[in-house]
Amino acid sequence: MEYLTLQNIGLVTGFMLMLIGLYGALTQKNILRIIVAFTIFDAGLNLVIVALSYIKGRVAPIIDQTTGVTNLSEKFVDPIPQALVLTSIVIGVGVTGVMLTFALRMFKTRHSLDINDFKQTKW
Amino acid sequence: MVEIILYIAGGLILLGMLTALWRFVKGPSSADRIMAFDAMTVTSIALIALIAFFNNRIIYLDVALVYGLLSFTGVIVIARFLEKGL
Amino acid sequence: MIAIILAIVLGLVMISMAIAALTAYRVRAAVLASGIVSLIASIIYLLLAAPDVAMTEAAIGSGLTTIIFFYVLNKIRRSDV
Amino acid sequence: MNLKNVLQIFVLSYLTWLALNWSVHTDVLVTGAIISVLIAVLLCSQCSVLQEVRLTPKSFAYAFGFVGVFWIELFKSNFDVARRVLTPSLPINPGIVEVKTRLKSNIGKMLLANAITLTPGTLTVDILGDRMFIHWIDVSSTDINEATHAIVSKFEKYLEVMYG
Amino acid sequence: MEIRMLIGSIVTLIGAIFIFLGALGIVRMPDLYNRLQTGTKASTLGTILSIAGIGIINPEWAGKAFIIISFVMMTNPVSSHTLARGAHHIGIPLSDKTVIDKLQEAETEENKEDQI
Amino acid sequence: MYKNMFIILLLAGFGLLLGSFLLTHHEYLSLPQLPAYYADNTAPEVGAANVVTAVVVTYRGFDTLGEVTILFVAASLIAMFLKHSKAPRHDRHPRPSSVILSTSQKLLFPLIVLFGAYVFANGHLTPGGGFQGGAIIATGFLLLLMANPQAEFKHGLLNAIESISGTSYVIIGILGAILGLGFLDNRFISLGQLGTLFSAGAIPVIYSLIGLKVGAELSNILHHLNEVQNEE
Repeated sequence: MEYLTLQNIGLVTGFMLMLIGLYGALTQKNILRIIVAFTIFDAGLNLVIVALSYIKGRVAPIIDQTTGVTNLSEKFVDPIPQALVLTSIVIGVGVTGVMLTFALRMFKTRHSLDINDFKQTKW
Repeated sequence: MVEIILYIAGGLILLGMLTALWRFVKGPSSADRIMAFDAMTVTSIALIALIAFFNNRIIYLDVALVYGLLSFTGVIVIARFLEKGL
Repeated sequence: MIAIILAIVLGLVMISMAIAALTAYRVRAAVLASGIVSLIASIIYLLLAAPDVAMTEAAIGSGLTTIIFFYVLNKIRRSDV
Repeated sequence: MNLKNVLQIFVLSYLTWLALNWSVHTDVLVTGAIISVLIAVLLCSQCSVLQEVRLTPKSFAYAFGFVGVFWIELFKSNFDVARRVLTPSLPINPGIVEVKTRLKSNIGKMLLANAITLTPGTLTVDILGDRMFIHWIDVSSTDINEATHAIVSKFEKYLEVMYG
Repeated sequence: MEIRMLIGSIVTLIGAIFIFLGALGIVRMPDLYNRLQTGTKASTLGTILSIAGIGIINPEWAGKAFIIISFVMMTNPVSSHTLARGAHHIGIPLSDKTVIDKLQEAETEENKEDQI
Repeated sequence: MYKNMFIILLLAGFGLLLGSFLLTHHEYLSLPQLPAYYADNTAPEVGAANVVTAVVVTYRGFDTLGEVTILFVAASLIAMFLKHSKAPRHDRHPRPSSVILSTSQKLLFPLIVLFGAYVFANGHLTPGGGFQGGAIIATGFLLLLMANPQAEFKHGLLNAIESISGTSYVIIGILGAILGLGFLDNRFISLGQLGTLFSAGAIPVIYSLIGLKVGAELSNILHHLNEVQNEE
């Protein structure tokens, strides 16, 4: 029962999402489905990092009337992983956009979405 | 007393979300799935407001505000995709 | 305690939606399922006391990523897309 | 670049800004004024929609009447639909009917369609000119005039004064 | 004080009940248009009532709650309308109980005029 | 066959790694040294109420600069990939939108842009900031494209907003280095009182510039994607 904390639930969910996403990226044939699996992997990774920063009974690192201004290091959760994940999500959408346009370009040249049709190194 | 009523409300909202999820899994056409997605986003606004109340932080309501203003664009994009209007 | 039950239910939904995204017949259903994964992830971020990340996930992960996917799917009209 | 239009967009944005911040400090007022002016001046060509609003005392009174009627209808039809959902035999009688509207302006049509859509039981499917096609969960009449009377007219008489 | 909080929580509970009924409608109704009617609309009213209840419990939150309610009421009908229009255009079927479909007739009339 | 075995082995190994991590890790009971420093000293040193914003903009400002650069590179790559598959406007025949959508777009567009401005101007007080605000502005732009897919937009305006805000961001960083204590330091403007809109020195200015830049970049991506030839 002592294993049933919010942090462990977040970690287990994130790990499961990462495994599912990795499995999908390795086994799918369709390029678009591979990209979907990548986004799922991304979501799981972000969830793991945020869950690692959580400390039981503490509040979000934003000062307002309910927190006061003293002894903040004993009230707040870790802010650094949150800042990292914030940047990671924004970069994730950029990378997804690049992958998708690349897939679109490949479809326009070959009229196929199967990853096995793109084995040549020069096209 | 107030908290117990709100717990029951939260349970009902979660149950509603799961019911909408059933339509998402089953939905015969894409439009049904999109509708279930829309219902889940609208429902999650209420869930976020309840979480904000239990944590006693007004700043959490900003997240609900984002969902309230932006969730409809996703539905519009998919609807226009279906009718080939993109 | 309530938060833990909520997190367990939402986590189970997330995992089942991720599996559904891999097994769906059409790509558009897979994209919608991954959108639901993002939607529920943002609620879990709120439970984990990270409202900044929740807002980013709401605006970008659940909104813009799905939108860009559908823009590209619009240009690739096939029977299985 | 119409001055009335710019002023209306400015007032709309400024009120929204004040409600979002929910404080009247000097810095909030100044920043809101700057941002609202930028939005109104730079983007006003995209949003010239409020010009059709009539700004008379009568239209304000009718706006309150519209909101009141709308909320009453919302609750009434919600309980009606809840009863239908809970009945095991599912007593529905759906269909798409055609109604006519007398409203001319675009924003009036939009508000009418949104009010119809937000009340459960009726859903605007399409608009072609002044013909509106409405999905109705309990079709009591397929005639245009009777359907118009049953669905549209209770909102229309308020909107007609506000927008013409 | 106590009375106000009780009223607020009961309003939230009514909203939650509406959300649940709307979700039930999504599962039970026979075709897409009826599901849109019961599901999305009832969920919208339920969300509005829930947020209004939260705003009644904490009066300092009333401004934000009002903004959320007005945004939801402005945006939600637009997406429902667009979805219904698109679905009718690509020919998602209506249920067997349907009495009449005037829009179909209007579209076929237009197509005839085009052909002539 | 060998490939499947390899995949299964890889997944099993990865799963074992994650599982052993899960069993051996211990939850922190107090913050480590660096986060504790940030949590205690953000209010007196930087003046921001949101510690995450202080970390993103000031303490780890270089990372944010790099991130904005990555987003810029991504937008340029997308423009380069799609350069040859653009279609002239009269070749695309999207179904026109209804009166309701186009009218409500005109009503909602200023409100969405205003909400984006609220999110990035209040980044140091509430959750949110430049990236979220930029995404919201891009969504408003998307609504414009939805209501009228054939509309003519000037690429020049978006590019100008992007480059001007990017240059100003770097200039403010250098100003911080000259007048303050280091690159991207926010204390060359007075800090003000904690919790008001004009506080935290240069953080609101920097985050507004980031918001404009991110919004222009994401809008640019959407616009490029909109112009590609439709497949029949």
